[in-house]
Amino acid sequence: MKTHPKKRIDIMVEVPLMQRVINLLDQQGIGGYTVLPVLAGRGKDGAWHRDGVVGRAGALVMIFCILDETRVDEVLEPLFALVSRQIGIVTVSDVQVIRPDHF
Amino acid sequence: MKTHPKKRIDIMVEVPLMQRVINLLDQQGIGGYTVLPVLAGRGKDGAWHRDGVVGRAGALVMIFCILDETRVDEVLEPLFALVSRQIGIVTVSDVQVIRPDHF
Amino acid sequence: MKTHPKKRIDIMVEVPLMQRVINLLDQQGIGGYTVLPVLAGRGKDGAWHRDGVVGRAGALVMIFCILDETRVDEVLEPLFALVSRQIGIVTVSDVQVIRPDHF
Amino acid sequence: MASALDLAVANLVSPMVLFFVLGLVATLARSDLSIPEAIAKAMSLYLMMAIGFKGGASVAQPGLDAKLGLAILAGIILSAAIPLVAFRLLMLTSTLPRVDAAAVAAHYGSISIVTFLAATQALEISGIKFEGYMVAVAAAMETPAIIAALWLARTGESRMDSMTVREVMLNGSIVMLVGSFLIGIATGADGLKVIAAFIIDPFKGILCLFLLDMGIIAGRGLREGRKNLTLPIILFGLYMPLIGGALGALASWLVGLSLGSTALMITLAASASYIAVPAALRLALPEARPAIYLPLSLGVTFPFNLTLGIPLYVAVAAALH
Amino acid sequence: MASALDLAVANLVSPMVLFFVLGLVATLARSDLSIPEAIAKAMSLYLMMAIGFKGGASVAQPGLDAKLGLAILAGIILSAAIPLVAFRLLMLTSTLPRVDAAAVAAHYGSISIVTFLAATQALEISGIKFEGYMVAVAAAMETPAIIAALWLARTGESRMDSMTVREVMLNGSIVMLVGSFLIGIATGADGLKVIAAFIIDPFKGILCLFLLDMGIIAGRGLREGRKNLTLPIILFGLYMPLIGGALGALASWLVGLSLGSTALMITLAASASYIAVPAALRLALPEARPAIYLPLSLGVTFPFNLTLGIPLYVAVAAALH
Amino acid sequence: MASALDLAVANLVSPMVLFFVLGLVATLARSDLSIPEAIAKAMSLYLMMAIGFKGGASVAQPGLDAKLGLAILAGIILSAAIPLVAFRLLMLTSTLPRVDAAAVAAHYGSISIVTFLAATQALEISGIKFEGYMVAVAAAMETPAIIAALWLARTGESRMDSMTVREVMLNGSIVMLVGSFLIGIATGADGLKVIAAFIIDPFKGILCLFLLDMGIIAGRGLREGRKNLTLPIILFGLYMPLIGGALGALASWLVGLSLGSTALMITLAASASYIAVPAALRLALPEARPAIYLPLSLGVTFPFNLTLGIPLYVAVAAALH
Ligand SMILES: Nc1ncnc2c1ncn2[C@@H]1O[C@H](COP(=O)(O)O)[C@@H](O)[C@H]1O
Ligand SMILES: Nc1ncnc2c1ncn2[C@@H]1O[C@H](COP(=O)(O)O)[C@@H](O)[C@H]1O
Ligand SMILES: Nc1ncnc2c1ncn2[C@@H]1O[C@H](COP(=O)(O)O)[C@@H](O)[C@H]1O
Ligand code: NA
Ligand code: NA
Ligand code: NA
Repeated sequence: MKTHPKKRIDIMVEVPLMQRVINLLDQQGIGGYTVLPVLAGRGKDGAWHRDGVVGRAGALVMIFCILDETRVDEVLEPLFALVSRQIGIVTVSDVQVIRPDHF
Repeated sequence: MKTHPKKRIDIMVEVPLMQRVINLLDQQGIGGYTVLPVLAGRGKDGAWHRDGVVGRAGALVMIFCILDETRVDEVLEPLFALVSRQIGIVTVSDVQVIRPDHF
Repeated sequence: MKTHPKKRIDIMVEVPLMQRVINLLDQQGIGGYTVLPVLAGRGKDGAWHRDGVVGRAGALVMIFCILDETRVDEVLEPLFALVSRQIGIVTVSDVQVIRPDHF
Repeated sequence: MASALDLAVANLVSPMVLFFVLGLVATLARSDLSIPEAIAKAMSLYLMMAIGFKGGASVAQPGLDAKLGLAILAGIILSAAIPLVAFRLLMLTSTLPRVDAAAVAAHYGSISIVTFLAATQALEISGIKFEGYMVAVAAAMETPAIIAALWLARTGESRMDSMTVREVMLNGSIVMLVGSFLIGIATGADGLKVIAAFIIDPFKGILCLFLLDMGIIAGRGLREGRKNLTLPIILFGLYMPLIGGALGALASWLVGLSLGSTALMITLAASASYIAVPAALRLALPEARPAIYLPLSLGVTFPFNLTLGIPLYVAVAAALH
Repeated sequence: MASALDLAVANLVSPMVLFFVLGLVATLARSDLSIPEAIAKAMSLYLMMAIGFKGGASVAQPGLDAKLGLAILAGIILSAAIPLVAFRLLMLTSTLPRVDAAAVAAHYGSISIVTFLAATQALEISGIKFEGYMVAVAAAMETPAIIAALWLARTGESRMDSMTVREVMLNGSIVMLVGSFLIGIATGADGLKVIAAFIIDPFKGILCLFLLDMGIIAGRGLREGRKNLTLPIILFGLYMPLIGGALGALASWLVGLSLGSTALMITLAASASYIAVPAALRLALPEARPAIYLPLSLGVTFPFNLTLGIPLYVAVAAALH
Repeated sequence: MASALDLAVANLVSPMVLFFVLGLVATLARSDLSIPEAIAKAMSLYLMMAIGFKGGASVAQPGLDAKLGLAILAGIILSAAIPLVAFRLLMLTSTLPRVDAAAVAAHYGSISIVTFLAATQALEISGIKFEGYMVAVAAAMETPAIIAALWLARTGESRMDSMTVREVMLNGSIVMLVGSFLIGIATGADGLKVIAAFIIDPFKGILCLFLLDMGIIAGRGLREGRKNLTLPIILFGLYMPLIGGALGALASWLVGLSLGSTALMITLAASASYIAVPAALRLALPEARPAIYLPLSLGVTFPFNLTLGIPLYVAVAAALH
């Protein structure tokens, strides 16, 4: 079946920042995004665990969006400006999709 | 350590469709699959959020399966027939595994 | 925007094993890891579903870590020794990151 | 009608309605107030268990009302008939494509258990009794509307296969409601005593929390809906309950239901589904857009019924007796 | 034995058992009825808290029964001895590999707290008292069976290292049970009064909801299990509780427990673990297949004990007094 | 001060504190005991609903205390002033960078609702009344401290934009607390009667479970914190509540609050936030390290206040009357 190459950006970001990242993706006119729950993790800023956490701080979520290679930089630059001071990580990887028009 | 190339199919699908996708994977004799929870998202059919949603409609899950390149099309074609009219997306990507026999 | 190639190791492991895998990653001096919840799945050891499961057994989580290609084997070998007798799977894939120093 | 007005006011300032408003306002003000999915599901199961069990236990009382069968039959007919009316009205007044009109119609034939619960509370306030079997009527009204709507949609490729039918009939909420109803019948008053401290005492408080969540969802629906809900559709969400309710009143009168049961039958007919029907339609009628029927049912009709509708339906029922 | 029959019937039509059946039937009928994991965990913690606290508070009463120590000792011996019997029987009657037989055996040496809870409810119905320290006995019986089974498995590479031991001893459920028991002792009747409205009043209702979930899990276990459970294994799941229970009766008689505590000791000996042991074995005996021991414990033995076993055990205890 | 000692002891052996200790010890012993996130969130919402509603309902009683306005004003001033003191002390005694010192300071100006709840329980034990409007004071004290701290941090790029302000003001917990407070005022004693079985009866038990969770989180905080918390910082976490509490006592005396309300005002001033402030600072002051302020607030100050602080604050309030 014919598939088409796209890029997937994975953004691990603190819950308090989530809405801002989503707004940014909307402003960039991205076709869509998905938010995944995250249970726990460790990084240079220490370890955290979702269980029992009452407030929104101290926990992270994962936001990923599939988009065309040509649009990656439009997203990465403002995104980096937004999250560079925050806890979290961003990765980019290759994926294939069936309906290129969708993204 | 020696690794072997496989394919990973990621299927974002509406919860009501989940069982059908799983049945399809079973019929295709896929070695296995995994279902991940999804918190929220936005696409051309609008935004949704898991919190507070009581029914099964209006929320999505992510199903991924690792399989051999040779089997990708066997899965993609019936899968596409099943989900093409639904809300959701499908992506394919490359992964390496340690135990090729497992998949 | 300039990105740098890294590897992503995805480890599906039984909840009772989780802490051991995390300890192993810590011992290997990995920069960090993230644990994702998993809802359900099926493999050669049968199907399982998170709903209603009271104990820790019979459910899995997903641990992934981004690291440098050069470190992959240091992690894979002891990891394989740890999980080879258990239920679960391990995959390795390519990702790009913005801050190489972070990993 | 003074008493009706009193009830209307009493209803509007009841903790239930006020917590609904709190959730609605907080969400429209973009607060991040939210109820975790797992809690919402658990509260929904709890409410099904409580209302089902109580209904069953009261049916178990000596002197089971012979009208049970008739009432259920009337409910099934209402559930199947209301979509026909709703569909016509939508095709006349709105520019909705056939498939969307049919999908929306299905929601108004089916029912909303929470609206039903709120009505039982209003009856309690006014000290009006109702028959326990109305729970069975509610359960019976959930699905016929779906069949009717699929027929209306007349899409060759509708997927109402056997698997879908089973999934619709056996969806968790209905099973919990009917199962608890049967257990209530089996264990009767004694069984009720055993778990009363769980399903009766905290009931109203949990209903408040659940309505807070409904308010949050309704608020999200309204925010999302703005884009898709045209004025004719919104108006439909306001007058359709009245039409459905009128048919419900007629049916109750024909069956000869008691005052309380009449009020509940009107409420059921006037309420719109947001659990069973959407899930079924995603399977059987995927072309229909949830972005239309979910905000309309949750964001327009549910708030209307909860605040103004219910007191009105009780008043009408009173006027008929 | 009429009263035994009455109890058996009363037990079978109790809301608890009926909700268990509802969950079982719904799942076998492939309904999507399910309890979110977070809720199941919370209910399990709640039950541990309630049973532990109540037990502790009653132990705190003046006149602590000197038999506490003896009863705990008897429990530990039972937990370690039953696996030996179970293992032999499995090796004789089934074709299970050594490691799986040992794993299954461990489950029957250990205990199921929910079965224990159901038994306390049955005693309440029959107005039979029992000593609060039986909760401590239950806790003490959780783990010895695991050690015994690892010894039986005799795999060179068993992973029962210090970390595993700590994890098994300190698994959340046991900590909650024992911790609440100690808090109950510390705060006594006054403390109980403070939180009675939380841990006593709604207790039975929450137990119903929890048993609904157990029914769902048992149903899943049966559906999954079909593939792996051969007839000899299924039979083992039915007669092993009777053998374990008999040993429990013997121990109770030797210790000289009261009627109620005897019934509970028999129930503990007859019940099979599905929380502590599986988690421990995945660490210490990964070769053993959960697909065997989970469905057997959850899908066969638990339902048997809940429906027929408990009334029988109470009857036996009564016959011994 | 005998009675103060009695209260101190009574407090230490209350189920609430003991369950907190259980969670703390279990976590330090590396047990996997944990409360699912969804449950923790639900309990937190429940506590906000209960305390808010009760406060509002009591305010609704005839004879609303005119001091309400003054008390709220005093609370706001305390919330804004305490960070200035805290900040100076941290800059003097610790090597914390300016931005971290400001962040920590913000937490001590703001408040912890659970500490407030524990204090109300201690008052109940001693049969001391307090004004319902103290809930409103608590809500009013949540945010001023954040503004003060941002000003202290003086980082050019602080992100306290309008969106952040809205998010802080409308964070779920505050909305639930204030909303329930208003609903309590609107529905008064009647409304309270309707849901008393939900928000009053099981309240203490749920508080125990919530404190168990707080103990678990505090334990995690301590384990994580070891790395980052130097002695001067830990000491700050112990003496700062006393300083804040003293200022609270002064304010209460100036306003002329009742004994009970004075104890609560002292507690609020002495408590440190761990919900509203951290979330706000991650947005407005991302350079500040949560690894410093979270363990300090949760692992040091909260346990201190819960165990020793509260009885002391009640005693001081008593001494002032
Ligand atoms: N190398 C990594 N691999 C996977 N996840 C990571 C990695 N580094 C950081 N994370 C995740 O990102 C969060 C924040 O990272 P940090 O800002 O380094 O503390 C961590 O808590 C992890 O959940
Ligand atoms: N470009 C995208 N990247 C990531 N997730 C997407 C994307 N487009 C859609 N999705 C996800 O798929 C769901 C359905 O997409 P749609 O059918 O376009 O509304 C959305 O709610 C998102 O969760
Ligand atoms: N081919 C696969 N693709 C995706 N997930 C898999 C696959 N095989 C196994 N899994 C996951 O790994 C778990 C354990 O696999 P197994 O050990 O084969 O039973 C399964 O329950 C699935 O959640
Ligand atoms: Na209707
Ligand atoms: Na046993
Ligand atoms: Na403070």
